Amino acid sequence: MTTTTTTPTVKREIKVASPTRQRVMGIIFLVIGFGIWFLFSRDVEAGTYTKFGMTTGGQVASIPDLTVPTLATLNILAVVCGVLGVVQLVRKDGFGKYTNLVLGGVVAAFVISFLTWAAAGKSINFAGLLNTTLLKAVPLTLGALSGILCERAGVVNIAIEGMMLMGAMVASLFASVSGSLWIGLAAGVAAGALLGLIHGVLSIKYKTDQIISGTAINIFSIGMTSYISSKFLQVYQLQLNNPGTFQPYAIPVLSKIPFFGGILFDQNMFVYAMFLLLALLQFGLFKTRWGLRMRSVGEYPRAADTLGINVFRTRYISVLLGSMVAGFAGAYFSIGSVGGFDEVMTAGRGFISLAAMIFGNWIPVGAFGGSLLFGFADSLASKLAILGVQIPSELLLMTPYIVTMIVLAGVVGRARTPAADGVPYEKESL
Amino acid sequence: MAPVLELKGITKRFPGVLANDHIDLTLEEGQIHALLGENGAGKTTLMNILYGLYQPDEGEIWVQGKQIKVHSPSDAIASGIGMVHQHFMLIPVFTVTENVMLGDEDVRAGGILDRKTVAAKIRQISEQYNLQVDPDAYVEDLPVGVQQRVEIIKLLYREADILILDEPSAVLTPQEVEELIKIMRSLVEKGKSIIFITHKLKEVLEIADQITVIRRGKVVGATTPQEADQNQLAEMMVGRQVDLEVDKEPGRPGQRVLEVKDLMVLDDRHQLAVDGVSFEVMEGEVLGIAGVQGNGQTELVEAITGLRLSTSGKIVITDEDLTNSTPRQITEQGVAHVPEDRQKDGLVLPFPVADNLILNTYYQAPFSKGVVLQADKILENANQLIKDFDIRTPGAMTKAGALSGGNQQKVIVAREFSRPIKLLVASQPTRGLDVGSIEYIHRRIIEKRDQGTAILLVSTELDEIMGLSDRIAVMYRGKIVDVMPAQAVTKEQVGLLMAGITQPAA
Amino acid sequence: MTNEKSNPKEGPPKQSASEIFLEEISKPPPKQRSRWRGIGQAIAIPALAVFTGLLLGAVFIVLTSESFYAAWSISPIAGLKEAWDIVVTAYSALFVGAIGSPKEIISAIINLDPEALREALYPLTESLVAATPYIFGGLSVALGFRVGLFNIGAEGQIFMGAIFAAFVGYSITGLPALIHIPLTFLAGALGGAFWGFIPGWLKAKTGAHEVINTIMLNYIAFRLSDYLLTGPMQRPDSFNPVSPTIMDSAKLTRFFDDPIRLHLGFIIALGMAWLVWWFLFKTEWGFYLRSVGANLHAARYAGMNVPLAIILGMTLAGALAGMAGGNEVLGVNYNLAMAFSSGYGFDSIAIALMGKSHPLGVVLAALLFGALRNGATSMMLATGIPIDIISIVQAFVLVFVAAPAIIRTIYRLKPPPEGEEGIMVSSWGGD
Amino acid sequence: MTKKLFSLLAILIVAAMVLGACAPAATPTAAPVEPTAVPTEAPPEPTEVPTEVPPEPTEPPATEPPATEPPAVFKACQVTDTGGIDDKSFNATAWKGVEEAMAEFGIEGKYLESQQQTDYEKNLKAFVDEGCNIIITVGFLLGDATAAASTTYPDMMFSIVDYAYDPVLPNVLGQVFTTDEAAFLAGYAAAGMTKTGKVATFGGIQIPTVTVFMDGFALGVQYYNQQKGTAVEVLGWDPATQTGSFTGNFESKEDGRTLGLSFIDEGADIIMPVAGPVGEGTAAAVKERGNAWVIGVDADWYETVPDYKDIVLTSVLKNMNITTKGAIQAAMEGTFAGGVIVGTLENGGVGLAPFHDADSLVPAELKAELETIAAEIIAGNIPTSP
Repeated sequence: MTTTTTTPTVKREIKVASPTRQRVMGIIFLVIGFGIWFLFSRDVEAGTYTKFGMTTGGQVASIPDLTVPTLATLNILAVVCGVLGVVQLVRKDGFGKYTNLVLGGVVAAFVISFLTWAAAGKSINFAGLLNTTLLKAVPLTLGALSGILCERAGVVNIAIEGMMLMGAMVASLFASVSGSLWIGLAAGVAAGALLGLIHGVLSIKYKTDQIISGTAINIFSIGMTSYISSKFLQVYQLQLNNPGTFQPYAIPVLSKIPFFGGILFDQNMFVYAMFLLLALLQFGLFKTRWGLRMRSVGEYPRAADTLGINVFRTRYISVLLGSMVAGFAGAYFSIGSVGGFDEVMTAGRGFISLAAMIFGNWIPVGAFGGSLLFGFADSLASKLAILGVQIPSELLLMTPYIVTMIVLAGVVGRARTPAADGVPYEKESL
Repeated sequence: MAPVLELKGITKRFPGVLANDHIDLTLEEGQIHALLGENGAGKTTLMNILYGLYQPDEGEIWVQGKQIKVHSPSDAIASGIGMVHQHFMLIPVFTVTENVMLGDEDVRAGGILDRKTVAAKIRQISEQYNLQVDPDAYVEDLPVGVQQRVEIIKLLYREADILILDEPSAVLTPQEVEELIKIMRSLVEKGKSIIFITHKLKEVLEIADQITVIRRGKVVGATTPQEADQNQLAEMMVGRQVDLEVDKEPGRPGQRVLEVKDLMVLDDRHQLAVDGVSFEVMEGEVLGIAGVQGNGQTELVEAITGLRLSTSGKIVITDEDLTNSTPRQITEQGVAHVPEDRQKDGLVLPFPVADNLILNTYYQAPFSKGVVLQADKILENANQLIKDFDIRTPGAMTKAGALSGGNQQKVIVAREFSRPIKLLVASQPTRGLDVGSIEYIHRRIIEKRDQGTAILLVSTELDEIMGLSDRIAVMYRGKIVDVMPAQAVTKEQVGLLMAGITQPAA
Repeated sequence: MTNEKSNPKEGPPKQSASEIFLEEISKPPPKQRSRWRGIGQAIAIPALAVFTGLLLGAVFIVLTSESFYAAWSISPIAGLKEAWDIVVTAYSALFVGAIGSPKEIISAIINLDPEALREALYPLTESLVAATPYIFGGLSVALGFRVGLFNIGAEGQIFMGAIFAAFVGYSITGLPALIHIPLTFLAGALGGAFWGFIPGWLKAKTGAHEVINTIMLNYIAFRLSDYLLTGPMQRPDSFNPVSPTIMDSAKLTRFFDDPIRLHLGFIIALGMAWLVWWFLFKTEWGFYLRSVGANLHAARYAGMNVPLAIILGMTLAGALAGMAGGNEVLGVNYNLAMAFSSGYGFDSIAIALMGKSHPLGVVLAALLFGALRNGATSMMLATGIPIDIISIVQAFVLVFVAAPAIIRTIYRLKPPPEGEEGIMVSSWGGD
Repeated sequence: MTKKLFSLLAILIVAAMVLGACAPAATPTAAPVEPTAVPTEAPPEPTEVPTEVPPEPTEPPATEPPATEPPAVFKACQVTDTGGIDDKSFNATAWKGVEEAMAEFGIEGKYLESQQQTDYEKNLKAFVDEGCNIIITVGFLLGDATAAASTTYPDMMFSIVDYAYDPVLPNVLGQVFTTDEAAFLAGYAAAGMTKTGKVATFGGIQIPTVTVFMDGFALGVQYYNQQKGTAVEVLGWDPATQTGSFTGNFESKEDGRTLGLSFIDEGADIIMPVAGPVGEGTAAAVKERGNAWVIGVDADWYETVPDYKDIVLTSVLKNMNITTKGAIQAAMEGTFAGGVIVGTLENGGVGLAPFHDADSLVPAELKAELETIAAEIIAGNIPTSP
C-alpha cells in the first residue's frame, strides 16, 4: 500500500475534482433510465398490475400488500432516472459528494423496475426477498467478521472455510450427543478456537506464511470433517448427527413493527447474534481501547510494541476470537439453519465471506454490506426462477458472482489493507 | 546526587555483528546528552535496549540511582523513559489523539475510549511546551515536523523524564530544526533530561551539554561542546580525517538536456502537486532542487521519469518531447534515475546483486539474446561493476537484501551510471547513508557531471544541495519559487525560500 | 519487512535444473565443499515432513478405529498391538496401491511376463496419471506466486480448459492426430488462459483483488459448465449432462496396453514444468515477471510494465490450469461430464506451496500427492478408512514443509547457519 | 523443546478423544452385522403397490428371498459417483440396498467413493481385482466407464443405477425408474392438499434424473386442475419450457432452507425438493415457518429424517435399494442377465409413500382418487411426462 510514508507537508489551494467521473455517472444514469424504458416498459401491456408482498410467509400481515400499475411504475422510474442523469450532466460538478448516493438510488430504481417487470401480472414477495437476503448474509457476515478480527490484528485468515466446516461438524456432533444445542454451539466455537490456536502458533510463533497455514487448515478441515462424516456421522446418523436447530424467537413488541419487524425480529438466535457481533465489533474496533490496540498491531506492530502493547498476545487473542467467530458461523450451518452436518456443506461460503471482507474494506459494517449485496443478488436470482423467468437456471445462479465482480470493479476502488496484514512480527531485527 | 540515567557495560550481539560493545553512558538531570555516531555505529541499538525493545546480552541500566530491568517498552515507560524513534512510531491512519493515547488510554466504563479527555490533555501539553497540533487530525495528513511534535507529546503525555530523541533533525527544514532546538531547550528547562542521537555535528555543538561518540559499537570518546570542534568530532566519529567539503571545479554547462515547461502534476489524491513548473538543466551542470519534503519534488521527479502522468505542460529531453512517455522510453533516451526509496523502488531485495544490476537493461544485448538471458554476460557485467563501483558484497549472487544500505545504494548507482546517460535524476541519493558512502556517492555524481551529464539533484539535505549544485532551484508548494546560481546564495537564504519566504513553515 | 522468498539465482549456465533447484532450496552454500551437506539438508526436511505427516495420519487412523478401543479395553498391550496392525495394514495397502507390490513386480520381471508386468506396474502408472493434473495445476499456482498473484481460481480455469478441450476434441473431425492433439490441448490452455485473463485484466485496470475475482470466477465456471452440458454441449443421444466423446484423433496417446492409462499428458506435464522453469529463470520475460512479483515498485521504476505483467501472469497461470483440465479430458476421461473435477485447483495451491513455487518442487509435490491419492483407494478397499485421510496427511505435510522449524524442533536438527527460512508467498498485505 | 510436538499431538488427541468418546458410545456392539442406524426391519413397504422385485425383460423372475445359505464370500461392491456414499440420494439409497443384501443374505459389501471423473475406471478395476462378484455403479456419470469395464471384463456382472444402455450390454443390468409416475401422484396429492393454491418444487442441478421428478409433479398438479377446475399453481418448475428453480449444488442445506423460505413467502404450502440433502434444509424451513408441508424424494423421509416427520406429507419413493438388492440376489442365484430393469409404479420400483401422521388430514376422497389415478397410470392412460 502506498500511504505509509510520510507524504504531504503543505495544504494545497487548488482542488481538482474528477470531472470525467461525474460525466460518466450522468451518462450511466441516463442509460439506466433508457434501459428501464427500453427493456421493460415496452414489453408490458397497459392495465397489468404488479403485486409486492409485504409480509414474509407464515406471518400475520401487518401492512397490506402493495399493488402497483406495472406500466406507470416503470415509466415513472425511467423518467426519474433520466432526469437525475440530465441534472448530473448539466449541473457543474453534478451531485458532488452525493453522486454515489444518487447512483445507489438509480441502481435501486433499476432493480425495482426489473422486479416490477418480471412480476407483471403476478406477485412477488418483497418482504420475503429481503428476509432471504438477510438470511443468506448471516453466515457470510459472520465469516467476514472472523476475517476482520484476524486481519485487523495483522494475521491473514483464509482458513475461514475450514474453520466453518469444522465448527459445523463439531457443533452437530456435540449437540446430537449431548442433546443440547447450546453445548453443541459451545463445542463448535471451541473447535474454531482450536484451529485458530494452530493458525496462531504457526503464523505468529513459527512465522509460517499465513496463506500456507490457512491453506493447510482448510485442507485439514475438509479432510477431517469428511473423514468423520463418512466414518461415523453417516453411519450413526440418528445418534451422532441429529442435533435439531435453534428455532426462531420473535422478540416481543419489536417483531410487531410493520414490515421490518417480521424480517429483523422474528429470527433465530444466530441472526440476533450476528447483529450483536456486528455492532460490538464495529463499536469495539473504533471506539474502545481493545479495538485501538488491536488495529495498531495490524497497522504498525513495532509502533504498538514501543508503546508497551504486547503484539504477540494481541495477535493471538484476535486470531482466537476470529476463529471462534468462524466456528460460530460454522455452527450456523449445522444447528442454526438446518439440523445436521453434511460433507462440505459450507459450499465455499468461507471464501465468499473473505471476498465480503475485502469488499467492505475490513470494516464490519462494510463487510455486512458486501454480504447483503451478495445475498440480495442470490435471493433475487432465486426469486426470478420462482417467478418463472425464462432464463436457464445455471445462468441465473451465476448472478451473485457476476454482480460482486461488477460492483468490485466499478464502484469499490482499491482496498485499503491493514498495513501489516500478513507480515509476521519480528521483535528483534536489525 | 545520582545521575538520572546510567548505562554500564551494555553489550549486544546480533548474528555476525557486535552491535554494542560494553558501552557506558551517564545522563545528568536537566542536561542534553548527545550521542554521536555514524549510521550503523550502534546508537539506535543502544537506545532500543534502553527502551526495552531489545534485551542486552550484558550490562546494567540504572535510573535515579536504582538498577532497573527493562524487558519491554512498558518497563521503560514505567521508569520514565520515553523515546522518539528515527522512523516515527505513528500509525498513519490514526488521529493524533489516538496515536498519543495508544497504550495508555483514558477509558470510560467498558473500555470505551475517552477521546475528549485525551484531546484536552494534548491541548494542555501543546500549550505548556509550545507544541501546536490538532488532536483530531489524521497523522498521515500531517507534515513531518508536526508528526515529530506528536511523538514528543506522546512522551510528555506519559510523563517521561528521560527523553530519547533518535535523529530528530534528519527530516526537518532548517527552520524546523531551529524550532526543535527551542522545544528541546524548554523541555530541559522544565526538568526533563534528553539523550539526543545524531550524526550532525553542528547541532551537537549548538545544544548538547555532554557528547559521547561511538563507533562500531564502542565508545570512542566523551567530550563537551566547549572542548571540541566539528573536525575533531568528525574524526572521532568516522575514525579518520574527513573532508566535509565536496571538492569540485565550477561546472561548465553546455547544451540544454532537459527542459520542463509549465508542468502540472497531480498527486495520489488528485490534488495539484506540481503547479506550473518550468526549468532547464544543461550538460555538465548540477541543478539542485531544494525544498522541504512533500512540496511536489517527488511528483516532479516521477513525472520526469515517466512514473506519473502530467496533466499539462511539456518535458523535453534533448529535443525529444517525452511528456507522458513510459519509464522505459525515457530510460532508453539516456535518463538515469536514482530513486528516493532505494529498498522499495530501487532494488528487488530478494534478487541477487547481478540481477539488480540489469534491472532496466535485462532485455537488451548483451544480457538477452532473443529472449534468452545470457547468464555468463550478466555475471561478467556484475563482477565488473562490483569492482568498478567498489560494492562490498560476498559475491554477485548474493541477495541485494543482504547488503548494507551504502552498498545497496552503490548497486543502484552502478546500474544507473554504467550505461551511457545524458541526464541523471537523483532523488535523495544519500539519505540514511554513512559518511563514507555519502562521500563516495557525491564524488561519483560530480564525476558524472564533469563527463558532461546533466544532473537533476533533489534533496532535502540543504548541505548536500549547497555542496553539489551549480544552480539551485527552491520548490515550495508545487512551485519553483526561485532559481539561482549556487555561489550567489547562502544557506540561510535558501532555507528561508524553502519555508516560503514571507510566511514561516506551517 | 523481509520478504524471504526462496529466490532462485541465475546460476552458471551449465547446471542442470535439479542441481539448481537443490541449491536454491538449500540456500546456496558459499563454498563448494558444503554443497552435499546443503543438498542433504534440502532433502531431509521434506522427507521428514512426509514421514511425520504419515505418522500423525497413523495416529489419527488408530484413534478413530473402533477395534483399537475394543482391544485397548482388554489390555493396553493388546491395544498397541491392534494399533500396530491397523497402521501396518493401512499403510502397506497405501504403499501397494501407490507404487505396486514389490513381490509382483520382481516376479513379473523374472518371468518376463508382459501382462503380469503391466498388472504389477499398474499402481505406479496410475499414480503418475493422478499426478499429471496436479503438475499442471501446481505450476499454474506457482507461476502466479512468482508474479505476486494468488491464483485461487485454478479450479475454475481447469473447468474452462476442460470445456474448450472437450469442444475442440469432439466437434472437429477428420484431422490427423498429429494436428488434432496439439490443437485440442492448446484449446484447453486457451480456455484456462481466458479465465485467467479476466481477473488479471480487472486487477490491472481497476485494482479489483484477484482473490475475490478468481473465487467468483470459479463458481461462474461451474455454472457455465453445467449450462453447457445440459444444453449446447450435451451428447446428442442423451439427456444426461455429458459431452460427446472426443474423437480418437484427439485422445492423448497411451504408451501401454490396458489397463495402464499412462498417457502423453504426463510427458507434456514434465515438459511444461521444464518450460516454466526455463521461462521463469532463463528468459527476459521470466525475469520481467519475477521482478514484478518480487517488488513491483522497483520493477515499475526500472521501466517494466506492471499492469501487463499482472495480466500476463494471470493469463499464463490460467493457461497452465487450463491444460490440467484439457489433460483430464483428452488423456483419461475422453468426455466432459458434470462435476468432473472436485478440488484439483485447491489441491494445486497446496502443491505449489509445498514445491516452494519452483517447477521442480511442484513436480515432486505433485508426484507425492498423486501417489497418496492413488494409494488411498487401495487403502480404503483394504481397511475401509475413508479416502479423506489423505487430505489430513497432506495438511500436515504442508505445514511441516512450510514451517521447517517444527521439524527441526521435533528431530533436534541444527538450524541452518543463515537463520531459518520458511516459504513466503505474497498475500494481499504486500500490495 | 518437545513442547511443540507435544502441543501438536495434544491437539490431535483432543480431537480424537471427542470421537473416541462418542463413537463407542454410539456403537452398540460389533459393527458389521447391523451397520445402519436407519430402521432396517423390512424394506419400507411402499404404498399399495406390490413389493416384489421386478422381473425384467429377458429372464425369469427372481421370486421370493432365497432360503438357501449364500456362497461363502459373495462380494457386492458399489462404486459411487462424485457425490459420495453420503449423498442422501442415489448413492446412499443404492448402498442401502447393498446393506440390506448384506443383512439378509450374509454377503460382503464394499464401496469406493469416486473423487474425480478419472476415478471411475480405476475404482471399477480395483473392484475387479478385489474379486467382487457384482459391481454396482451409481449414476449416469458412470455410464461410459461401466460400459467400458463391461467389455474389458466380460465375466463380471455389473448393475448401474439410473442408467440404461441401448443396445443392452450382456453383463450390465441397468436400473431406471419412471419416477415421474410417482411424482405425478405426489403432485396430484399436493394439489389436493394445498390451502394457498400454490405448491412448489425445485432441484439441485438441472439434470434428467432430477427434472423427471419435477415434470411428474407439475403434470400431476395440472391434471388435478383439469379434473377439478382449480388453478393450483406450481412454483419453481415449468415443464413446458423446462426452466425453474435450482440450488446449483447437492451440498448446501442452507440453500435449501432459504429457497424453501422463498417459496413459502410466495405462498407455497407444499414443497418437493429434489436435491439430496439440500432438501433437508427445505424441511427445516418448513418446520420453522409451520403451516406447510414438504414432500420427500427417493426414500420415505418420514423414516429417514424423523426430525421432520411431522411436516412430511408423503414421499416420492424411488426404490433403488430394492432394485439393487434384486440385482445382487439375481447375481447370487445365477439368474443375472444384462438388460434393463425399469422401476415403475406397477412393479413397485417407484411409488408414493404413506401419509403416515398426515393420514388423518388427507380426505378419503383424495386417497381414493390417487388409487384410481395410479391404476390409470399403470394402465398407460395418463401421460406423466411432457
